[in-house]
Parts: sequence; C-alpha cells; structure tokens
Amino acid sequence: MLTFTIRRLVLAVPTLLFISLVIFLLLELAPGDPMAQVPLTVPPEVKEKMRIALGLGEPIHIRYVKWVVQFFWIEPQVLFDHIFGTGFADGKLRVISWQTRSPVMDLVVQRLPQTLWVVGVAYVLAIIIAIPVGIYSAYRQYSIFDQFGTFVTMIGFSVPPFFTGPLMVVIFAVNLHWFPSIYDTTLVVDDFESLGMQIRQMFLPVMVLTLQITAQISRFMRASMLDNFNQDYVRTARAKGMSEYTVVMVHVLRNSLIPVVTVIALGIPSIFGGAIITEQVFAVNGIGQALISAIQANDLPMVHTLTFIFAVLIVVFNLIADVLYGVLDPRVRYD
Amino acid sequence: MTDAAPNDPPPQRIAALSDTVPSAPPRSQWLDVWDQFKQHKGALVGGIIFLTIVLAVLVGPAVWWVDAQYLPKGREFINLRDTRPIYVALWDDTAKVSWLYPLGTDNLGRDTLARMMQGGRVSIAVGLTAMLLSIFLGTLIGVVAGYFRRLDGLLMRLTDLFLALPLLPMILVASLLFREALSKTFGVEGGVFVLVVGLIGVTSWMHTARIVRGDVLALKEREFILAAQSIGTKPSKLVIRHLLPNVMSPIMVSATLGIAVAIITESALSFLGFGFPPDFPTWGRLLNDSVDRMDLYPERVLWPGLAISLTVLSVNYLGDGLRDALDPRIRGR
Amino acid sequence: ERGKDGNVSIIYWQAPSILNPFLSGGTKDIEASSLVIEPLARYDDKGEMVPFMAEEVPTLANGGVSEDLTTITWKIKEGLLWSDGTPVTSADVKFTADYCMHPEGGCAQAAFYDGVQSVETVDDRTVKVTFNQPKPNPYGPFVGGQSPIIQKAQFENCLGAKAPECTEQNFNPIGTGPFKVVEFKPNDVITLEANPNYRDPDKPAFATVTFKGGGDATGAARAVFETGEFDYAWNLQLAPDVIAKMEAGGKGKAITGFGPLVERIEVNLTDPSPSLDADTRSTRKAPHPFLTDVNVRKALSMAIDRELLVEVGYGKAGKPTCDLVPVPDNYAAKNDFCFKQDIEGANKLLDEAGWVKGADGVRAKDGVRLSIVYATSTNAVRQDFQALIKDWWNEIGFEVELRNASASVFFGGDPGSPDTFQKFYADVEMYANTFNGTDPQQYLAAYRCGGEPKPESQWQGENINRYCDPAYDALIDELARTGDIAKRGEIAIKMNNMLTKDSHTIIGLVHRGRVSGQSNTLGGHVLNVWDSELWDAAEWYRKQGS
Amino acid sequence: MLDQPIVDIRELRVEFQTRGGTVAGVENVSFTVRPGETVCIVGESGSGKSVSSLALMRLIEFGGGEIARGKLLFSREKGDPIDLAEVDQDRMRDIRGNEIGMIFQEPMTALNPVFTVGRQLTEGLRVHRGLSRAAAEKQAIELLREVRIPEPERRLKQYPHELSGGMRQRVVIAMAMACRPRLLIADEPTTALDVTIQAEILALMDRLKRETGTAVMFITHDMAVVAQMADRVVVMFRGNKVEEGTVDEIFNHPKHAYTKALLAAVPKLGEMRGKAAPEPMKLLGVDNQTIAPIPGTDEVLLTVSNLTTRFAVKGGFFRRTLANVHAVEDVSFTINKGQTLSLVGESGCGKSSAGRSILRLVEPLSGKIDLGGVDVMALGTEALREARRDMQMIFQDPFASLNPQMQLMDQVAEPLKNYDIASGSEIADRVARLFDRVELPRSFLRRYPHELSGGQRQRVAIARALALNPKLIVSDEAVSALDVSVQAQVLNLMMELQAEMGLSYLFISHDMAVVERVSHHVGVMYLGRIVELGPREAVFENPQHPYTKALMKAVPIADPARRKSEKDLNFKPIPSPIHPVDYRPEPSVYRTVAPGHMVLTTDSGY
Ligand SMILES: Nc1ncnc2c1ncn2[C@@H]1O[C@H](COP(=O)(O)OP(=O)(O)OP(=O)(O)O)[C@@H](O)[C@H]1O
Ligand SMILES: Nc1ncnc2c1ncn2[C@@H]1O[C@H](COP(=O)(O)OP(=O)(O)OP(=O)(O)O)[C@@H](O)[C@H]1O
Ligand SMILES: [Mg+2]
Ligand SMILES: [Mg+2]
Repeated sequence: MLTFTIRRLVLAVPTLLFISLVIFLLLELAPGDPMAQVPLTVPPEVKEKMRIALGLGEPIHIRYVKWVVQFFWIEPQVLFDHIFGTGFADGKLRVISWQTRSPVMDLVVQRLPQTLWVVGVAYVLAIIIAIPVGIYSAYRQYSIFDQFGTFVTMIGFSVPPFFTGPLMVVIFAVNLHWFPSIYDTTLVVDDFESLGMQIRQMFLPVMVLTLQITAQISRFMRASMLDNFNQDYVRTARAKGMSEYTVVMVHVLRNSLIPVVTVIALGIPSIFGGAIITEQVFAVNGIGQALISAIQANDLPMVHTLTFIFAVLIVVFNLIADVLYGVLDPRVRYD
Repeated sequence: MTDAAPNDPPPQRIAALSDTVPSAPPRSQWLDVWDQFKQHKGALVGGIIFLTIVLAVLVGPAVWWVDAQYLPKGREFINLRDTRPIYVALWDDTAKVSWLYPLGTDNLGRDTLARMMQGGRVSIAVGLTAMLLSIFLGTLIGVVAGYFRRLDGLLMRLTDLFLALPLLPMILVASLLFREALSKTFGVEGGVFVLVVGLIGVTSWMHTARIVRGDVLALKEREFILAAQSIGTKPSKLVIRHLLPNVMSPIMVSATLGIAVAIITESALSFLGFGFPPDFPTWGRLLNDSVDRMDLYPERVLWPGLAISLTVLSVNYLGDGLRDALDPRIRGR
Repeated sequence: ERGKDGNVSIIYWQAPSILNPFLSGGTKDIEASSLVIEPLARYDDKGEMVPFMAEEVPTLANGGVSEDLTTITWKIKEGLLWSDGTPVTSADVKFTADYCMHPEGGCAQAAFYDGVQSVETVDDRTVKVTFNQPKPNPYGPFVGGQSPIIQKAQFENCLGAKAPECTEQNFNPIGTGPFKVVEFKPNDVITLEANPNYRDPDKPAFATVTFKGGGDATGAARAVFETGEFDYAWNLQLAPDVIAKMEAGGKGKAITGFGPLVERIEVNLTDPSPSLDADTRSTRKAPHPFLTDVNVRKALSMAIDRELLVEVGYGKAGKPTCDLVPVPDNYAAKNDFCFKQDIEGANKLLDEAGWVKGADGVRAKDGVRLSIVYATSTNAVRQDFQALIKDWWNEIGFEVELRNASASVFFGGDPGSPDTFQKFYADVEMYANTFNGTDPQQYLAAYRCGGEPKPESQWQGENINRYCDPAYDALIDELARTGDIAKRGEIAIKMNNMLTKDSHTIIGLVHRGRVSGQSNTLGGHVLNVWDSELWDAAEWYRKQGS
Repeated sequence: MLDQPIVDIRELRVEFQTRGGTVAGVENVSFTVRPGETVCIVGESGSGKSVSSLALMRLIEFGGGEIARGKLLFSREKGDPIDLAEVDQDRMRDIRGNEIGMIFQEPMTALNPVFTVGRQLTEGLRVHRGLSRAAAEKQAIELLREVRIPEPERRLKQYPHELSGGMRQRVVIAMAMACRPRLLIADEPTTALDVTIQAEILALMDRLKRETGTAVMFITHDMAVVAQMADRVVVMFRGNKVEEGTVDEIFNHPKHAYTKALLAAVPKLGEMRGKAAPEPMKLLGVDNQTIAPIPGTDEVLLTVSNLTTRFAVKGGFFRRTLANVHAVEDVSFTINKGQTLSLVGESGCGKSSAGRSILRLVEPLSGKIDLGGVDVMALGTEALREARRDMQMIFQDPFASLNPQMQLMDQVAEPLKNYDIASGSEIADRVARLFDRVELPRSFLRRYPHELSGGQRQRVAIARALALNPKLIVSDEAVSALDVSVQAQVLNLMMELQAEMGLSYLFISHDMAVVERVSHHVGVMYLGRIVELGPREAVFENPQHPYTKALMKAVPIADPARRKSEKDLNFKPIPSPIHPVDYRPEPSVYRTVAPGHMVLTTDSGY
C-alpha cells in the first residue's frame, strides 16, 4: 500500500507538470487580453506598455519556466517562511496576479474560508442527509418513501442552480426578508449573534448546493445498499440472530459505504473549486468567483494557478480515493 | 406414505433437462424489452412526457401561427411587448393579455410560446447529440483503458487532465480555432451547433470513462471473456459483443445524466455569449435573459426553467426504466 | 461632526482588484481608490474644475497657465496632511509624475502625462509642469479621478518594474481623501474608516465604509432598492422596466447623469470578408464592397428607430443621439436628423442608388449582395438592440447575421483573436465609447487616417472604422493648435458632423447616462459623470429620521 | 425426551410472488429431526431443499418468500414446542443462531468481507450469551480450536479473504456452533470444496455431532456424502418429499422411482474396475441405451512436452517481478485420438493453468505443444486463432462462461461467425442442430443464460465448443457444478460424442469417481507437476505415489457400509507454489512402474 501510494505520488509529478503545460498553452492560445477591462479611453500605446510591464513581452517558454519556478520553488519557500519565520523567499518574485498585482496564493488563502464555509458545509450537510436517505430508500425499496426520495433526487439532478438560485433570492431574500441576498465576507464569527448571522447568510447558497449534492450521493448510496442486500453474508448475519438494526447498520452499511466513500472523496476537489454559479448568484466571493473574474479579466497567472491547484487536488483525491478503497476494503491490496 | 403420493412419477428419465418453466412462444427481444419497460411506471410517464416535448418542439414551430423571430412593427411593438400569459387574467384583470399569445411576449414583443418551441429544438438537439458524443468518447476511452492494460495509465491521466481543464478558456480556444472553418462547412448556425456539441461532448466524457473502465476491468476477469477468446473471437468483436452489452447499464445512467448536463451547459454557454447567435432562442438563453425580470414576469423564467427541468426529469426516469428493460436478468424477473 | 453617522455600505458589482489607479485602468479600481487618494483638482457634476488638493485651479487668467500654453503651475493647499499625519509636499506631486512616466512601470494613466517635458518643484507647495509644445488643455496631469497624487514616502521603492511587487502599497495607499483603508480584500470587499487627518475636521460624516464587490448588476440593484442592505450601487446596467420594478421596493431610487458616453454603430469601410488573407482582411488595402457607398450607410442609419431603442434598453438613462460628441454644450453638435425612423425613405434611397431587391428580399447591385455581419459584445441590452436593428435592416433589404463575443474578448486587444472590436472582422459593430474630462480633442483625433488597427501594428489602433479623410486630419491638427474655447467648439462640431451627419461612418444610437442606485437614507451625494462617482464621499451623510 | 423430535415439519408450503404469478418453492413437505440424529435431505437442484431450511429459520421472508401453509414445530430447551411459522421475528431472533445454527452453501460469500473473523464469530456470542468482548473472544478461540483451525489466535484478527476456502467453511461452522445450538442446519456445506477438504469437514461435523449431541439437518445432492453422514434420509423432488427412510433403506431398497434414478446416476469409485475402456452410465428410464466401451485409437493427437507456465508476482516501486507462481512445472503427456486424459488434483495444483496453456489462453513459459502436427507454441496471433478451431474448451462455471447479455443462439453461433464457417440461415440451421445434438429444446434458442438451469447451461457451453468440430476439447471441471443426475447426463453426452465423432478430451476434474468413469489415461497433479501418469486402471488400482494414495482415500463412497473415519485422513496443507525469481526447479524425472504408468521421483513437495 505504501509503495503503491509513493509510486502514484511520484508518477503524479510528471503528470501534473504536463497538465500545467497544457493549461498554460491553452490559456495562451485563448483569445482575450488582460487589457480588456481597461476603458477604451486609454490609448493603445499605453496599453501596449502595460502589457509589457506585465511580462507579456517575453517569449512563451520563458514565461512558462518562470511560472514553474515561482510555483514549485518560491511559493513553497514562502509557506515555509510563513510557518517558521525564516526568510528564504525574501525578495524573490512570486506568482503575481495581473489584476491585483498581488501574489496569487495570498488571494487563494483569502478566498478559501468563504468557499469552505459555503460549499464545504453544503457538502457535509448533503452527506449527512444523503446517507440515511439512501439507506432507508434501499431498505424499503419501492416504498412511498423510496419513490418520493427518487423523485426529489431526480429534481435535484434536473433543476439547474441558475434557476433555483435567483428563485430563492426572490422568494426568501426579497419578498420574505428572511435571509440577506448578499454574502458578507467580513463577518467575524465570535459570538452567538454573529454565528446566527453567518448561518443566515449561508442558508440560501448552502440550500441550493445541498439539494444538488444530496441528489447524487443518495442515489449512489441507495444503489450500493441494494447491491449488498442481496449478498449471502446478510443472510448469514440474520441466521446468527442479529437484529435488523445490526444487519443493516453494521453489516450492510459498512460494505455499502466503501464505494460511496470513494465517490465522496472524488467530489472533494470540487469543494475547493467552489461552485461558480452559486457563488455568483449569492455574491459569495469564493474561489469559484475568483476564477471566473480572473477569466473575464484574462488574468492568466491567476487562472493558471487556480486551475492548476484544482488539477493537483483532482489528482491527489483520485489517489486518496484509491487508497481509501484499499483501506476500507480489506480485500483490495495495492502493491 | 410416500409411495402413495398422488404425484408419484413412473420410472422415467430424470427430467432435469426438460423445460420446467411454461414455455412461452419465442418472441422478439424488443417485445420483451417493451414489456419490461411498461412495468416501470415512472419510465413510462417519463417517456410519454419526453416524447410529447420532442413532438411539440418538432412540429410546434411549423404549425404555430407566429414565427419565433417575428418582431412586431411600429406601434404594434409597444402594444404587444411584455404581454402577460393568458392565465394571469385569472387573478389580475388589469394585466395585458392576449389569446393570440397564450404564454405572453417578451420585451421585444416576440411570442414566448413560439420561442419556447424553437428554443426547445435546439436545446434538445444539443442535449441529445452532445450526450451521444460524450458517451461515445467516454465508452471508447473507458473500454480501451480497461481492456488494454498498457494504455490504462496514460488514458486515466488524460482523464485527470480533462477533469482539470477549465471549460471557459477551452471554449474560447475552440471557437477561435474552429468557428470559421465550421461555419463555412455547416453554415452559421450549423457551425455553432457542431462547435457547441463538440465542446460539451469533449468536456463531459470523463465520468463515463471512469465508470466504464472500472466495469471493464472487472468483466475482463470473467470467464466468458476467456471463453470468447477460446472460440476465436477477435478483440474488436470481443469488445462489441461481450464487453459493451455488459457495461450498458452504467452507460445508460451516464447517458441520461449526460443529456441533463448538456442542456444545462448549453444554456451557460449561450449566457456567456459563446453559443448560438443572439437572436437564436434556446431554453437556456430564454431563462438567462429573463432572470433579471423574475419578479416582474415570473412566467419567462418559469416556462423555460420548467421545460429544462421537465425534459431532464423525464429523461432521467426514462433512463431508469430503459436500464432495467435492457438487462435480460432483470427482465426475466 | 466626523464619524457620527456610523457605517455606509457601497456595492460595486464589478469588484475592485487594486487601489492603485496607475496600475489598473479599470473604472471600478479608480472609483474605489478615489475614496482614499485625490487629485489636485476634479471635475464637478457640471464638468467644471474644482480644486481639491490645490489652492485653486490655475488658469490663464490667474497666471497659473503661461501665455504660450506650455507651463502650468499648481499650488497645494496650506497644511494639507496625508492620512498618516505627514505633510503633503510638492515632492509628492513630482514623484507621482515620475512614477507614472517611468518607462517600465506600465502606467495605465500615462496618457494624462502626454507631452509633459518636466515637472519641477518650485517650493514645498508649488509644482510647475512644462510641456514640450503648447497645450490648449493643460489639465491632464494631476486632474480628475484617474490622475491622483500618491505619497512619495510610501511608493519610493516601487518605481518602474518594481511597481507590481508593492502589494502592500497598492492595496493600502496613503492618501488625503476622506477615508483610509483598513482592510482590502481584492475582488471582494474593502473596509475603510474616516481619515483622522482629513482637511475638514467635520467630515466625513461616516466613520466607516464597507465597499463590497462582486455578484451581478441585478443583485446589486436588489440590495439597494429592495432589501436595503446597501446604500449605494454603481452602474446599474439594467433594463428600465427592471429598475422601475425594483424601485417600487421603496428602499432607494435610481439616479442618472449624462456624460459623453455614446452607444454607436461603427461602419467598417474595409472588407472583412473571410475569403481575404490575413494581411488584407479588414485593412485599407481592401475597401468594403458596398459600405463605402454613403447611401448604403445612410440607409442603415435611417432605418433605426432610436426612440424605441432608448425605451427598450435604457429608459431614463438614455437619449437618442445622432452624434459622436453629445456633451458638453460647447462641443455638442446636437444633430437631430436621425431621430425619426424612415424605413420608406431608406428603401427609396437604396432603390435610387441602384440596389435592387432580389427574390429573397435582399438587395444587390452588380452581384454584390447587401449581406452584413453585425457584431457586438455580449450584454442583454445589446442583444435586444441587435434583434431590433436586424429586423429593421431586413425591412430595407439587408441580410444580417448577428454575432456577439464576450466583453473580455471583444474589448481585449488580443491580436490572435478574430473577435476583437479592433480587428473588426464584421461589417458593422456596436459598442459605446466616451472621453475623459470635458475635452474631446483626443477622442476626435482617434479617427486619423493611418491610426486604424492593422496587422503591422498588431491590430492596435483607435481608428476603428478605418475612416480616412485628409480634410478631417487637417482639422485634428487645427484643434490641437487652437486655444480659444469657442473656436475649439466650432472645429469639434465640424469634425463630429463629418463622421456622422455627412458620412454616416459612425451611426450614433443612444446617448447613455450613468445609472446608480442610492438608498433613500443617504444624503449629500450628487451624481458626477465627469469624474469618480464617489468624488463627494466626504459630503455624504445619513438622513435624519431614518 | 429422546423420542420427542426437535423439529417437526408438517405439510410445509412456501410460495414466492413473482411477476409471472405465484410460484411454490416447496409444495408439501413433512419430516422430523430427532435429537442427536443426522437427517440428510437430498434432491436435485431446485427441489426445495434450501427453501425448506430457510423457512425453518424464518429467513425465507427476507428473500421474498412466504410460508403459505404448514407447521414448523420446534421444541425449545425448556417449555412446550412452538410453531415457528407463527412466532414473530423478534422471538425468532432469539432462536436463530442460538438454538438453531445454520451453515451456508458458499463459504466464499457467506462471511462479511470487511469484518474480521473474530468479530463475526463473537457477534452471536455477545448477543445471545451476553458475554463481554474478552470472554467472547476466549470462547471464539476455543471454537476455532474445536474446528481444528491452526493458530486460532491469529485467525481472529484476519479477514475472510485471507483464509482458504476450507478454513472459511470451518469458520462458518464454528459460527453456527458458537451458541451450542440444538439443531444445526447445514446447507450443502461441502459442495464448493475439494475432495480432501470435504473429507475433513465431513469428519469434523460428524465429530462435533457426536461430542455435543446436536441434531443435524444436512442438505446435499451428493449421494456419496449422504452415505457418509446420514442416519436418516429425506428425498425431495420438485418441492415434495417423495421418500424417507434410514440410510440403509434408501441406498439398498429405494422405493420411489426418483430415488432409484438418483442412485443410478451416482458414479461410484471402483465401478469400472476391470473394464478396459470407459463406457457411458446406465441411466434409469432411458430406453434402448447402448452401453458400449469407447476404445479410442492409438494415433497420437496431442503431445505436450515439458510445459511450464508461471505467473509473475509484480510489486515494489518499479513494479518488477518479485516472484513467480509456478502454476505448471515441467509437464509432459500425450493424448490419443478419440481418447480421454484426465488430470486430477487439489484446488490450486495447476490443472486449469495446464489446460489453458495448451490453448494458449495463458502464455506458457516454455515447452512444446503439438496438436496433430501443428506446433502450437510457434504460432502467431492469426495462426493461433486458426489453430483454435481444432481445440476448444468448456469451463468449470456454466454461470460465468456464458455472456449474460446474449441470447443462447448467438452465443452458439459465435464461433461459426468468427471463422466465417456459415452465414445467414445456415447458421440458424447449424445452431439448431447443435441444440438437438446436446438435447436442448429448440425453444431455448432465444433464451438468455439466466433462464436456464446449470446443467442446461453447461450443455450450451458444450454445443458452443462443438460448433467448430474440434479435434480436442479441454473440459475444465465441466461437470463439477452440476447435480448428480444432470452430471450423469452430461457425462454420457460427452462420451457419446466421443464415440461418434472421435473427439479427444483433456478432462480436468477433482472428482475421482467421475474420472474413473470417463478416462482412458489419468494424470495426478500436485503443485504444478504430474506426480503419476498412466492408464486409468493402473493409476486407480495400483497407485504408487503417496499423494495419489492419499487422494484415493479421501474420496467418499456412495455406500453407507463403507464409511470412513476421521483417522483415515491425513493431509498436509499444500505448500506455496510461489518462489523467488531466481528459484530453479528441478526437472521432472519419472520412474516407469509398468508400460505407460509413470511415477514422479523428483521431490514433489508432498
Ligand atoms: N426468491 C425466490 N423467488 C422465486 N422463486 C424462488 C426463490 N427462491 C427459490 N425459489 C424457487 O424455489 C424452488 C426451490 O429452490 P431451492 O433453493 O430450495 O432449491 P435447492 O433444492 O436448494 O436447490 P440447489 O441444490 O440448487 O441449492 C426453486 O424452483 C426456485 O426457483
Ligand atoms: N492469472 C494468474 N495470475 C497469477 N496466478 C495465477 C493465475 N492463474 C492461476 N494462478 C495460480 O496458479 C496456481 C494454479 O492455478 P490453477 O487455476 O491452474 O489451479 P487448479 O488446479 O485449476 O485449481 P482449481 O481446482 O481451484 O480450479 C494457483 O496457485 C493460482 O493461484
Ligand atoms: Mg440450495
Ligand atoms: Mg481450475
């Protein structure tokens, strides 16, 4: 297992380098220009100077190598410095966003809390709801509860967030005034009142996201439980005189969770990636919003870095999912 | 006691090989599929709804009296724009309604019903074809990765790559590279159609590929694959005859989800200006255009929203039923 | 009394990403930073100059501007302090000029320093700017929201190539404005508090400002008009009926003002046909097959119902216009030849010019069909306009293909993209443009022959429609030489008419105003279209009884 | 007390609701089990044996069944008998695992794969006996000892997949015995196991029964096992009990026609003694059956020499080969036209690998394979495909070797299509004739594999193998999964085909009685090598190698008079066939006992 993990990790390095190169070339090739948001009143010569100041004058391979050095060598040093108070990275040029002229990683660190609060909570909530729903739907297959659950989850699949999002805002924020329509990222949670505020402002985006995610996970859970209910060991457990609770919640559940857990692990990168549309609708300025605004502003270092971090997460969580599978299922042995 | 049992058979060949199940007359496979399909109420209803929608968008624009692109002229424009749907008259008698425009008109006086039908054509066509493409790619890559061990690592890393690629820049690049060439070959709208379908397909095959690969890996260990090899089945035939039918059900699931994703992605593309020409309605565009006026004219959001959701919903149920019906093991039950 | 009114919250749906206007041309950034840093003088809501950091506005009359129009001398207000308590000196002003004029700095506002030969400090409070030629309008440097003064002590180490590395400075500039930054979260939210060293001890009335960015225009409008979460929302580009409905929410109202922003259609005088090779396509080497016919262009203009466009797209925030320069009064031609839609007339005009309708309803002459591609950026109102205008043009026998590109592509200058407005791979395109301050000289000079985007200039250039007329070029030069205001107005109007009324190369559509949303409880604000909208933030207060 | 039965099943009827209507799994069954007695329930597959026992456990409800009629009287330790058909599930839970223990058919799947053996063993103890964890574990170790599992302490911490099939089945038995039930239901506990392990398990159950006095209800379709175990026998047929009696009565004086037929179908070791060539079995109820010996020819069809097949065990960082599984090690033999060579041996000894190597379905490492003059080892991909027309394979598991998604017609037609032998209507014709040949009704052509019984499926597999008119058929445990009665029919079919068409078989099996019936020659495999090879009568009547001798002893004989006792059994666990990369095995050297009868002299590891 350990060699498997290390092997995959080592193999991941060239993969990731390649991915970063592909993303870089893709972004280079993409039409669009960092000057797009500069008003038309700024004359073209000035814009050209600004481009050069951004480093766009240099040839493409040099820019890529620079980025690689900055991302893989200097940024880790910064992190190290930050933790241990050393000064390795002093004076070295970090990955700088074109929009804000500030280090991209600082922005990421700044954005992460919101994203984690909203998308993360939605994910956790969805898991908490989806698993019992999946279990019960499978246990009482074709019951009213199951049919209803299927219907609701299908709805969750079918209704796009750019439809539900504004609908929620109009109903709950505008007409009922129950929740704020704009997310306040400056809110500091330090007492019950501010916690209440935080919950209120998270409520709508979390609800929209939860519906979607719950739908997916509970379908998986149900299918997995159904598979396992037909297994022989279930009969063995019953023959031992185990209560239904033990049979379902211990024997079947443990087995059914194995594939579901890996599905959940594979979904985690998307938490960090943020939910672009939901963040936009509720003005939760998280990572997703940062990415979309960077794309709109053609802020290549930012887009490149964010997408690459996302790629790293995908590769890593793919690996984690595989390893988890091995850990949870004693039959699976990687070598 | 046992000897006296009434059903004591005379000495006979042990009839293990005779047909124990009352032998039904042989019948076509598709009849069986249909029979099984009918059992699934949700799927049946879903299928009917989906067919109705398809029929409506196919035939609708041809028979409906007003063209989706038609703009009223002059004074008429002011009179006709922002007509409410006819049902609004039920609770609001001051509302501007007209029987000629049962779903009302938009802010330029175009008939919402006509646009809904016209838009549905595109949305459904895009949804179906993009799904087919994505399923094709996903299955191809999944099967190849699962079947040829050598390519497995490479293809799975490719999958990671595609998962990580940001959609928007991809779209920009693709339209930069291919739009002109495509619109030369297929015409403006055709070119965009091919582009949109291609993009959605190319960016959404990864989950299918993963699932198919997993299943193929497991199937490869099954004895009937070995048996097929021993009777001289060539690898290509092996994949088509033996592997593919056995991964059909996860593919069906991916396919139904795929239509949903494709319809929704198309809307997002229209919204960002990468899709069809702006005067070309699609459900996604109709929805996006009217979100701003949601509290003023809820119907303009509601109808396209419902149309998208209903299509996706019915397709999901349809897929559920089809999956059951296509699996002979379930069908037999 | 300073700080008595607590917090004011502002929402910009485009979030500011930096507070240094020299590094970003973006309006959102300039406006956000205007709460903190100020220029020597600003334009007020009527477009007249008022001193801010300066004692007074230097003019020929008061001797601040030299007779030969080559120097201007500014004097800083007495006892002016930076928010950190240090005095403002002429060295800061000179430094600002050095900072922006540094060749490697990529300063976004470098155009304001055009023609500046030197900036000298005469004494601690006096600076003299010398131009390399007479400047009839010497108010470029240090005037207006785009050209504020930064502190030398803070930015000393950020010159040239180092500019982008100074994150702390760029996010937290020290200024003389009514507020100072507490925390800046790029692209998200800025928290500010009253500047303790602000020159008027009673102002600002608000102790803190929350400046939120992000979301969309609808959300911002809703937050001011309907939910009352915010006091001020900027640039609400929404359809008039949407705004009207939201205003019914009763928490705030929309305010509008008209600057020189004009939504127009530019007609491509060169041939954008894809069959041409990249070096000739849309360049002056290939004249347009039919748009070079003035009758065709005129017909295009005549077919448009501008009143209807305004009603559909802008409501109170727009007026029909035929001009390129709609304001200020001195420079505005105030044409009205196009206000009445005349489809019949257009048809007649084309008939007479020999363009005859074919079986498919499309006019043609000598095998040339009136088939046009109509491009613009992606934006709901523009798409509505496209639909309407296409319909009208169809009626006069044009075949129209609509195309739209994301604003980030359309307005970005990527020479690799076929969709930029500079490349103009379309027959007509629609967008809006404006000019800074009150003087259109630069704006009109854009249509100089040879200044068009072309392959040799990496498709950069301002003469978008490839207009080329020696008479016009002569007028450009004349305008640059003329100092007399009345005379300047005459020349500008003539130039405007050459482009619009006479040649219909530019088809004016809508004179667009700015719409912002203001809460009913916010007082002291006057919408200013000539400078930063937040120019009077020091005067803002909370209305009593609310 | 002794006279009072522990269970008294009266007129039991169990129904299942299916789409096609109500199906009766068991129609009318009554029998009793008395304390300390072993009652064997026999009958063909699908006759309702499992359903009856599940009904008794009231587990049938979870499988969609319903007890429609009848009484299931169970006398509890204290108090009056109760009718299990009536009690509620809560009460049942007390009885299940506590007073009635059950052992299931499939040791591979009966254990929960994600819990340790210890956890699964102690679960019942803690629920029913209220023991603490530590006490339960102590007891569990005791139980594992009782079922003779070596190193019980270590086993507790292991997961089911880490144990061999035999050990797993012992764990299942220990689990069933944990609470000292008064009745033990064993549903085909040994069907999936090797002869040797089967012998051990049977001996174990017998001992446990004697030591604890538990009553045993033993379900099987193997008459040899019945002869070994039973005190009384209940014969079931199509959901009904058709006969009941002591083991002697049933074996010596069967009354019911089915019982007679069943007994006739059982191949008995030693039956062929003195016969030179194999011959089909006499089956009851089949008229004008011609039973003639099948002599075969002396012409050599297949020559295998020094065949070696190894599987690499990869691992480590660079995925290098760390070790090899020596599955087939220096194996040589020949098969004549029209004759059968059988390979016997324990699970994992390399029989399947040898068979597959010959078709090159797995790539042999070295050796020579010559099929009627064709050097199979030298062929390229296309030529190999061509060569496979002459050699076909039938696989062990009729469930797994047919594609569940394809109609039978297409599956049988597939080889014809692959080699473009026939097209269009001719294919349909030929397939239909093949179906006739293997005696399947033509109405099955359009069915799917799951709609057939195991025996029927295996016939389809045979039809598929026959489609190409091959010269050699490798039959890899082709009858092991089948009912005796069905097995007899399939065996007869295969032999008939051999007589008619001059087919040669490489017959792989672990069932000695079957092997004796069908083979001309026999090879005994152990750990990848053939330890003894010779004509059938030589190997069976004069076994030389110690392993062959042990194997012969383990075979249960379908004769209650010849029961084996536990001490006859003496098996060593098979050593691992995995060796490091640099391991060089010695070549196989044989001693000739008699002409054609050879015994390995190289160390075989036994
Ligand atoms: N869940 C079920 N649904 C429908 N029919 C069933 C079900 N389970 C068993 N049956 C039917 O009940 C009958 C008896 O099955 P049972 O499993 O008892 O046979 P068996 O004697 O144990 O056979 P085997 O030797 O193959 O285990 C069969 O005809 C079978 O088809
Ligand atoms: N594909 C493979 N990869 C690695 N090892 C294998 C493979 N196939 C078989 N083996 C190993 O080779 C040895 C011989 O296996 P084989 O299947 O030939 O035995 P067998 O005699 O047919 O047993 P059974 O009676 O259980 O079918 C076993 O130890 C097995 O684990
Ligand atoms: Mg059974
Ligand atoms: Mg085998």
